[in-house]
Amino acid sequence: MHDHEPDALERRVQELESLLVKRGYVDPAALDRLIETYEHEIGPHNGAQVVARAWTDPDYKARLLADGSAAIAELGFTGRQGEHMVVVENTAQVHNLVVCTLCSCYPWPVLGLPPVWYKAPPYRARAVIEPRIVLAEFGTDVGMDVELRVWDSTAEIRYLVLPERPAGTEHWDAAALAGLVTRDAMIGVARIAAP
Amino acid sequence: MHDHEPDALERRVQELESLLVKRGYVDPAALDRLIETYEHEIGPHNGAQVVARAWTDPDYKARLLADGSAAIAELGFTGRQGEHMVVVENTAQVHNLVVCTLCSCYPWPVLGLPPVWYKAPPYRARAVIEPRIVLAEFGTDVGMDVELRVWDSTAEIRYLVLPERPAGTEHWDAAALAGLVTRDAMIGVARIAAP
Amino acid sequence: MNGAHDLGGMHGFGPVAPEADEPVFHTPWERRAFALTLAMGFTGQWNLDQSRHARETMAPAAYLATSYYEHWLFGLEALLAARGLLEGASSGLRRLDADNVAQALSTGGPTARETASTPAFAPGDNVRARTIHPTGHTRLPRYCRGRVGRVERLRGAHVFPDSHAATGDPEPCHLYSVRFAARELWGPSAPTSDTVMIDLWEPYLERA
Amino acid sequence: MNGAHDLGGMHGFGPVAPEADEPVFHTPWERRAFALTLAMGFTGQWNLDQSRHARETMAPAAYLATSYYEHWLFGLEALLAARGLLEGASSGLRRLDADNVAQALSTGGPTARETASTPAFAPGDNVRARTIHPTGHTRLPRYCRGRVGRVERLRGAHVFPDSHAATGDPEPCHLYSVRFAARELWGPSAPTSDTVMIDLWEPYLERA
Repeated sequence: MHDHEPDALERRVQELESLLVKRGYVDPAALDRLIETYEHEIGPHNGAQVVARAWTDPDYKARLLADGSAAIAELGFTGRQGEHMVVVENTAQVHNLVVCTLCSCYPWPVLGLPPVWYKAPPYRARAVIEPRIVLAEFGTDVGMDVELRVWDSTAEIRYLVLPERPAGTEHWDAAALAGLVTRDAMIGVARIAAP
Repeated sequence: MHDHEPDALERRVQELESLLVKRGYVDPAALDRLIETYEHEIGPHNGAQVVARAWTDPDYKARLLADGSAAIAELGFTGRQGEHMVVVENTAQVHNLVVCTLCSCYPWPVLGLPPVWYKAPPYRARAVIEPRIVLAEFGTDVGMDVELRVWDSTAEIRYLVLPERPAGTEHWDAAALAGLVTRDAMIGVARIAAP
Repeated sequence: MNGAHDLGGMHGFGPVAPEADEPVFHTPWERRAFALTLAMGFTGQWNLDQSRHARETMAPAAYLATSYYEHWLFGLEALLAARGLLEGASSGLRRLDADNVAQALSTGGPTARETASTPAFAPGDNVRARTIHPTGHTRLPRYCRGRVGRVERLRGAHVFPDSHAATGDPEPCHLYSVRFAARELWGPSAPTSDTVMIDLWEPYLERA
Repeated sequence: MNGAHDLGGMHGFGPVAPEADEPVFHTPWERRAFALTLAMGFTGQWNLDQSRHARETMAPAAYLATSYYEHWLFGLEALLAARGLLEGASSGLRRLDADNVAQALSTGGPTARETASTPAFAPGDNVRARTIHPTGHTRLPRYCRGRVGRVERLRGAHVFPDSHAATGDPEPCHLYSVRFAARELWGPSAPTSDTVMIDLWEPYLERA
């Protein structure tokens, strides 16, 4: 059942798909549409829009921190694996970091599907017990005077980190700012460098 | 480094042995002697002698329960992985069971080398959290009015279970009794059936 | 269950290894295994907690040696086998058609539920994560069991994963965001400044 | 370290599988790996706790997928590499000769040591296994951390594995046989009649 060879996995999945299609359980066109959605449409550029809007619109930011799901839905990002969104803000006092130790929960509507490292044992094991060492490996140094707050997504609440706006972007508009926002910063493993 | 193929493991160990012999670190004849010792000389028949003696000699049993190492040494069983022996007695009130959750510590001088199941994850994982289910799989039923006492060999103390003497052996001598005593009974996963 | 999936606090896995310019999927089979899992999820033959639990039943050595989508594939095959869906065609399964994908995804599957019960705890309360070791699916990580935290926020009532996975019963329970000091979880070597926030359902908690 | 070797209380490994008429060794390489490990142990280049720790550093997936003697082989190779003993001949290593095997085995390596300190705990004392998560070798199983037990018996002072593995320093510490109620370890589903006895060194314990 646990065949590591790529060819064997390709065959195994092809056979499974053929059978499920033959049984009438799945529509192959729906599979294509699902793949297309997450491969090309939904991704961290969604979350970047949320962040950029929050940086440039104080009212929006207040709504976002008060009710993440509703404020994110204003921008059209809703649904699967983002039904219950909570946005946590990085400040000079608090640095937030998100992990799912038990599986790999991740806010799909705003970040797309998670990268392999987020789902693999090292991150899931270490982010809660030695988060500062993990952050250092990402090149992110958090001072000991800053509360490092790790969010373990054990329930259906999904977390998005609102990173600190980098210096030197005071006159940038939301569209330009969105271009600076990285996936890693919205997970909390990185900061956004000044441009 | 983790090659599961038997041939690859044979080669890997042969090469390692050749190198260590060439370097002068090991004496191949000493390896043979070590293997011979544990393959043919030291084994559960040693522990069986200890148990049979305890069943037939109340003074010895008292010494055995008071100072396992010394009483076992009386029969000539000493040394490696049995330096600090403690003998625990099964009675109508207490059933003892031995495990080493962290590696596979085992009282070599009296039981020889441990069987695979004792060293494998299922036993090490389950013996402390669901010992009664494990015992049931061995066909050993321990009543809920009996204290089930699991010994996790986390230190260098090694445990030998003194099983209950089976009924119907009142007139047997120590040599005959030793023939009834099983390895599993001295680990605590089994009782000794009446003959 | 205390399975290999419950990774929080484990040592020995080596460094986190980010991949430069990582693609969404690495192989064709990953794409299809992902989509098949989502599409079969829409048939209503199992719920999300049951599919998580199916992945958790993978043998520990295999779980740790294989990739995320191999876990998914294993879970999907296990559920199909358990429901008898591979042997012969079952009728009456909901089918996700291509035209409905966008709508289905944007609706999602909220787990918040109404409940008549009042929450047992309020923000500021000290609570202890219970020392329990359920053999079935649970979302109470081992590393917080027995440890004391403080309720930060009520999250409303949500489907309770333990019962949802075991019987399909959603048994909604109040969910709390609980703050644990890193020192409480890991001991005196942890920085005093660090905290771990865990979302925990009421049955996982007792007053401390 | 919280490694894959710390198996107590884990679920998901399936049944215990005893083998009928099991031989002492299953293959020729197992015999030689066993004997090489013992013989190299006598060279004095590492101690027992360092050899245990070397096995524990095996990657978790590999540890769980391989047999006991593969762990030994991995540990032996790791120690040889760490001590630089594979690159060139080192002189001055003690060598175990065939004639000395019987004597060496029957002597063994006792870990009991004299110590000037008096034990901090006495039989009957309630103690709590500390909530600590050492990253190096330790013999404090995860499943008892934070739990309260009762000292049953003093075992004398013994070499302390944590320091012995880390630096070679035996730092003898008092060792206690501590009785834990199964319910204290596992929660209310455990039988009231069941107990787990764990040998724990003084630095692992605090008064409860």
